[in-house]
Amino acid sequence: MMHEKLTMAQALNRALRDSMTEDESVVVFGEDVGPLGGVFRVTDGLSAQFGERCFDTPLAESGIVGVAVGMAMNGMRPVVEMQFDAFAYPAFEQIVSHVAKMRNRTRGKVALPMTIRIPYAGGIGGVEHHCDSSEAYYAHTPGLHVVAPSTPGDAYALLRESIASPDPVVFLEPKKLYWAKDEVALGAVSPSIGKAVIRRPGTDATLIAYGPSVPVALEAAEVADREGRSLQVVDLRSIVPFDDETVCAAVRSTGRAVVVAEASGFASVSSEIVARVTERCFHSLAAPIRRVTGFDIPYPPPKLEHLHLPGVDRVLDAVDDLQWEDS
Amino acid sequence: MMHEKLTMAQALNRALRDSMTEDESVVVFGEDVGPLGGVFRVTDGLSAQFGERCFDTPLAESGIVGVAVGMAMNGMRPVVEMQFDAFAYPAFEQIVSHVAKMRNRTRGKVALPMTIRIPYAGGIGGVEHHCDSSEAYYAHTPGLHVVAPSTPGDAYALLRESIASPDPVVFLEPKKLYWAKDEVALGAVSPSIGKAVIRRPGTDATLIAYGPSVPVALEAAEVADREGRSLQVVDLRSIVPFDDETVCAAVRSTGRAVVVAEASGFASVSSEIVARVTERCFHSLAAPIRRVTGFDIPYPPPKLEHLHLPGVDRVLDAVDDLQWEDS
Amino acid sequence: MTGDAHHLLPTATPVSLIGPDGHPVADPAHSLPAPGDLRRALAALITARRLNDQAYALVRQGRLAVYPSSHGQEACQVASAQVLADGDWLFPTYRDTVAVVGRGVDPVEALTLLKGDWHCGWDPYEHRVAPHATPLATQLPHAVGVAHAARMRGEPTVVMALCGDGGTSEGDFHEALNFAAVLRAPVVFLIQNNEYAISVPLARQTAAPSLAYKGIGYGIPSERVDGNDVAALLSVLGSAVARARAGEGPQLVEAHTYRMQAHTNADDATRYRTADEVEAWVMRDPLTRLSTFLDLPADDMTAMNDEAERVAAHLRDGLNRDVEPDAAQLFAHVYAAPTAQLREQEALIADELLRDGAAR
Amino acid sequence: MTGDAHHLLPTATPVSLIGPDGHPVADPAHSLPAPGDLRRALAALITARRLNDQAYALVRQGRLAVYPSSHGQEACQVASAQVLADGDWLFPTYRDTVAVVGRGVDPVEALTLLKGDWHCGWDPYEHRVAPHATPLATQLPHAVGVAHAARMRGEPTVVMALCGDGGTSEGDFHEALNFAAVLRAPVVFLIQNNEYAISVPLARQTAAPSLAYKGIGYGIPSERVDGNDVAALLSVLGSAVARARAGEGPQLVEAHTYRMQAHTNADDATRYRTADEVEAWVMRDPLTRLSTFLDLPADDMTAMNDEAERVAAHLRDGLNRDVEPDAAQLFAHVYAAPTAQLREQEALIADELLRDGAAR
Ligand SMILES: Cc1ncc(C[n+]2csc(CCOP(=O)(O)OP(=O)(O)O)c2C)c(N)n1
Ligand SMILES: Cc1ncc(C[n+]2csc(CCOP(=O)(O)OP(=O)(O)O)c2C)c(N)n1
Ligand SMILES: [Mg+2]
Ligand SMILES: [Mg+2]
Repeated sequence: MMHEKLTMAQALNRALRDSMTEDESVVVFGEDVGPLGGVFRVTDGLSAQFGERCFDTPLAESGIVGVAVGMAMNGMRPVVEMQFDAFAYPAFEQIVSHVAKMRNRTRGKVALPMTIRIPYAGGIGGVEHHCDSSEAYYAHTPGLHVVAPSTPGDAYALLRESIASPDPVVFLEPKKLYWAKDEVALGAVSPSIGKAVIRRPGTDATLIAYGPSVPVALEAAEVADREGRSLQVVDLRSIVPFDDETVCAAVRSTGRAVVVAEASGFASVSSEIVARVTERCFHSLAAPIRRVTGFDIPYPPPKLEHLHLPGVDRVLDAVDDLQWEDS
Repeated sequence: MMHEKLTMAQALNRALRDSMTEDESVVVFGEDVGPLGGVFRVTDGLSAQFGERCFDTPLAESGIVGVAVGMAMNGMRPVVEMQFDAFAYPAFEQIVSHVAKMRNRTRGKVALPMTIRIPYAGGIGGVEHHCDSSEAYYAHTPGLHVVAPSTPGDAYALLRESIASPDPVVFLEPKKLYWAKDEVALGAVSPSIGKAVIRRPGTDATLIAYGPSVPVALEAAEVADREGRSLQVVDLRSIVPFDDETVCAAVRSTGRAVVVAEASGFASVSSEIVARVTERCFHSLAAPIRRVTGFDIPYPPPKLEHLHLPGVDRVLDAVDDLQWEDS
Repeated sequence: MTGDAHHLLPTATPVSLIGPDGHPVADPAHSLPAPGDLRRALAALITARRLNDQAYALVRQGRLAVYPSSHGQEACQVASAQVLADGDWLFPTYRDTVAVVGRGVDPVEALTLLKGDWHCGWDPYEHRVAPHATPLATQLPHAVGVAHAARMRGEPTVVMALCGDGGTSEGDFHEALNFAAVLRAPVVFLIQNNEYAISVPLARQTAAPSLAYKGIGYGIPSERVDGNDVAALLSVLGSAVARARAGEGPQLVEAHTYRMQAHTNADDATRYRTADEVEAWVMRDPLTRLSTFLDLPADDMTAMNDEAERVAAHLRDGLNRDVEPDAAQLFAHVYAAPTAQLREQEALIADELLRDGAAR
Repeated sequence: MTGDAHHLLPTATPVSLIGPDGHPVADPAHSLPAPGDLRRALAALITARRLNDQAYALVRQGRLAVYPSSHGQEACQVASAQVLADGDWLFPTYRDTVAVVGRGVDPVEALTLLKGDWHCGWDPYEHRVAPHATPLATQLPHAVGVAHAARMRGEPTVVMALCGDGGTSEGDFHEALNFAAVLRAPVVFLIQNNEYAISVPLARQTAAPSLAYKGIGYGIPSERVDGNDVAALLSVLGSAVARARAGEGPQLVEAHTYRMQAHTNADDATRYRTADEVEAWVMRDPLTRLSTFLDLPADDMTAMNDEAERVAAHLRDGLNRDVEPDAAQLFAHVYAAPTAQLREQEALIADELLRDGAAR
């Protein structure tokens, strides 16, 4: 296995390149993914290398996803890019009513091996519609897999696995982590869809996070450590399927937990995590699980986003709130 | 105040008629809402009575909602009908990116007093795309109010209040209750958006439900009563804003709770209810709150829907599971 | 690039080759299909009409939950299937049972959705017929994708994509035509303009001179055809398929027809149209028109009617058979392999059914 | 209803009244606007160009987060604002700062979004300018709704709805034009075809003879105009507005222009187009063309330049002033009155800020 130090954007690019090289049926398309290489350069060089297997489309997200459905029905493995989170909403009907349901509709006859890449979430000073954390919409929809990497290594592995998957995957790329650099294991990948990972061991409480919130959780754990509290950090990686086993074992081991996520909290993935972990670990819990999430407001303008996003202090406040006997 | 015995469909029709009579700016439009009176006859007679204030549109849901946004910007109070739950998805971008955000975008300068009526949920033997419980998508989106009546009386009151509201309301009409008949108080209505109501008193456990699940919860309580267990039933009526006060007081009074909802459970309104009630009532709970929801599957075909929908037995099983000391 | 724009426009009146009276109509650009093709079409029309009638009867008997009839539109559906080669694809709407059956799908399988047993009753790959799409116009981008995939692999596949007049108002109609044109995908878009979208008449659906005038806005050549004239349909759709197969890109055809019955059995058409209006279309019936023209010997007609009866009987038998609902099906096809969560949920039902069984 | 369909088609070439060399061009259907109108347009063009330059400079200085320049397209934007009456509405895109300012909105307010202070900086009712829409084409149905509401009340309002070439591919473009046509809503749809949607050239956006050919598919009369010729724009848009106001329903205008700079400062245009291609358009600059034609005395030009400088200075000053971020704003406008939940969440931030303050 080869290792290389890559940014997350580069790791994703590499995953696309390696998948296209290995499998002729992989095609990449969307807005500006051709000569421009995508607004985040994730598809850089693909149209030069693969010709019409990576192509620019008209500006119409429902059309992009709908055409991908048809190509997937007919032997291809499309990987489409939605330029930004909120610009996937025009494709919502196609995603919910077809991408998620075609296999079930046809009793397994028609599979849709397709990947919908969505640069998502905030923290980059983007204006309205460029910062939505839209995972709940997809996670609530049966029939989709929903993943969100937090490291370049996971980005590579998860994207390769998503493209190879017989099921459609909504692939959420935390924009603010595109430029984060790390060692990436290239080549054959071991399965990580459906598998959460413990990013940091800890004994006092468990922080549960995914995508852009993992670095926040890790930093909070670092600070807590200095203050004498040992926080465990679980990175879900995969929202659907959800890894109950790893998450519940982690929470049982500490008896306290905080969920950290950028999305508005109401009826969200965070709600689900609190609900299902509480259902399963009730008697191991010393305190109710707390959520640190974006507020129930539209994503704020750049100058105010720092107030909205779950930050280290807010996470630590929530940890402090977990009814410690000594406090 | 006048009272009349009406079906829910008639009560909704009456609410539209009374609102249009009272306020010139109320307009009703959508697919087949004119001469046909809507596929559920909720707009029956309105085009005859109000002329062009109730009109059929081209078949395009994004256009319908988008045009309503413009009319609401310009002094009207549009009430639009999406013909069925899944047929509102083409309008998702308009709903999420504009309906929900216009007021905030303009710092309160542009309000959107509009109501999006959606016949929703299952239980009527409808084919695919006609039975979705889509409330989570809207409830997760800040800026929308989301309500779902369970009685003709509430249907009338909530719809009149929604139309009069300065905020956009997603108005979910449980299809299977359209023909349920009950006494309706007509005329001036007292506020019920944001207010849950105790439908049945009880002391042993609390059932929390809304829309189509309320009758199921009531029936379960009835059966339980015969078996010697006293179940309280809370009808949310309003999902957003959520009535924490009433719900938490109810749960605290019994110490046990089951949430009943048709929608798939994952990352749903049910998850939110479990999460927030647990956060707030943790030490009053004798057992983790249980959810009885639709499974995490696409809505099944008519012949199988009875297996999917939360029924009385499944609710009672969940109640039995609430770690009763005597069992 | 605008010099030859006008060739993309349709003719001012729909192409017709056999008039309502059954007499041939001269057309400068189209000739009558071969007699064998017309005979095949007549047989299919007779079966189609019988199928529509049978399905309606089955609704009344409670064997079908709902049926959107294509009575009056059978010519469009018969022709759209007949012009395709085996390797081609058909993308139907919910009203296109006749076209689906025309591709070789068993009528019982074709009506599985409307019976309530499952969402799609046939294997889409067996006859290359997509599951019929309920959300309007959403099947059109799929059709483009199937065509584009085939073209990338150098296969000669053509895709026939059906859509109603109402469906043309949806954004997906627009996006699909545009993608097809830009990708030069071999798709024939056939609009069955039956003058209504449930209760909404064409005049409230569009202010265009006719729906075929939408083609030029995408750079797609467009034609109008009498949708009750199967000869004209075979000719116009046949050449459209040929052009698409030859690499000339997508084609748009608008067929002018009429929905003779209510939208579905659940609809009350008297609320929005008059009996007179419907009556006027009886004179233009696609079936009588072709049979008048062909004027076949009684024996031939009997054989065709017998075949139609056989198909109807098969449908009746098939739909009268009850399929045992199988709870496991709920969880088996959500993903390639059920998630842990789905396995838990399946166990819950299994346990319930076990206890139910024990209680019985 | 198809007899007079062809009047809905645009002319084969765009209308032009002043050529790239600054000389008048004869046109059978359009005459030159009055000299006063052209002078007003020139002044606006000069200010517009200055505004574009100033905004770009402010990006480099970090005072604006991002700026989508309309350098080269100023004529479209100036004309679209100038042809409107006070009671009319403008629906801009993110690239239409110049048009927004043309309606009377303070440039500082016009750039609030791009500065990052708030999503929309102006009161949409003050000058009847909608917040500029970021999700492409979504503003077009809003424009139709505003127009239809006005029409229902018998008001003479016309709505000018702007959109890019890329935006025409979205479903909402289609649905908006169709609704407008069916409702006969007084909307003028102006497509600024600047040949690119970020990196995607027109040829990958559409295979139509030109975007104006989309009109006929809705029954909307359509025109093509040279988008760098403000005289032609004033004439064509002026008559379109007049026809819409007279009750003739929606109008479609495609202006052929070019985006001289990158999509925004964040874009790298060298990846997808050549310097030569851009260079060729310098010759067609809307500003030099009109000033050559008008050939005003030096004093007049100085006055116009001074005014442009004044506006630029005002913009600079305004954007150099920092607005104190106010946490309460996050919760104040989500609903007419904050929910109990939002009050709780606001309290959380207030508490954090209090503790922060105490800690400092
Ligand atoms: C997206 C969507 N919106 C609404 C509906 C409900 N609906 C079913 S059929 C129909 C009318 C369709 O009319 P048309 O396209 O003309 O087809 P026809 O029924 O006449 O064959 C409507 C509104 C739907 N199926 N999908
Ligand atoms: C629905 C949607 N999808 C994608 C984007 C991202 N995006 C912003 S501008 C742009 C190109 C728009 O091109 P065009 O309509 O020609 O306008 P121009 O920028 O040339 O003025 C894209 C793809 C968006 N804003 N909205
Ligand atoms: Mg129709
Ligand atoms: Mg452009």
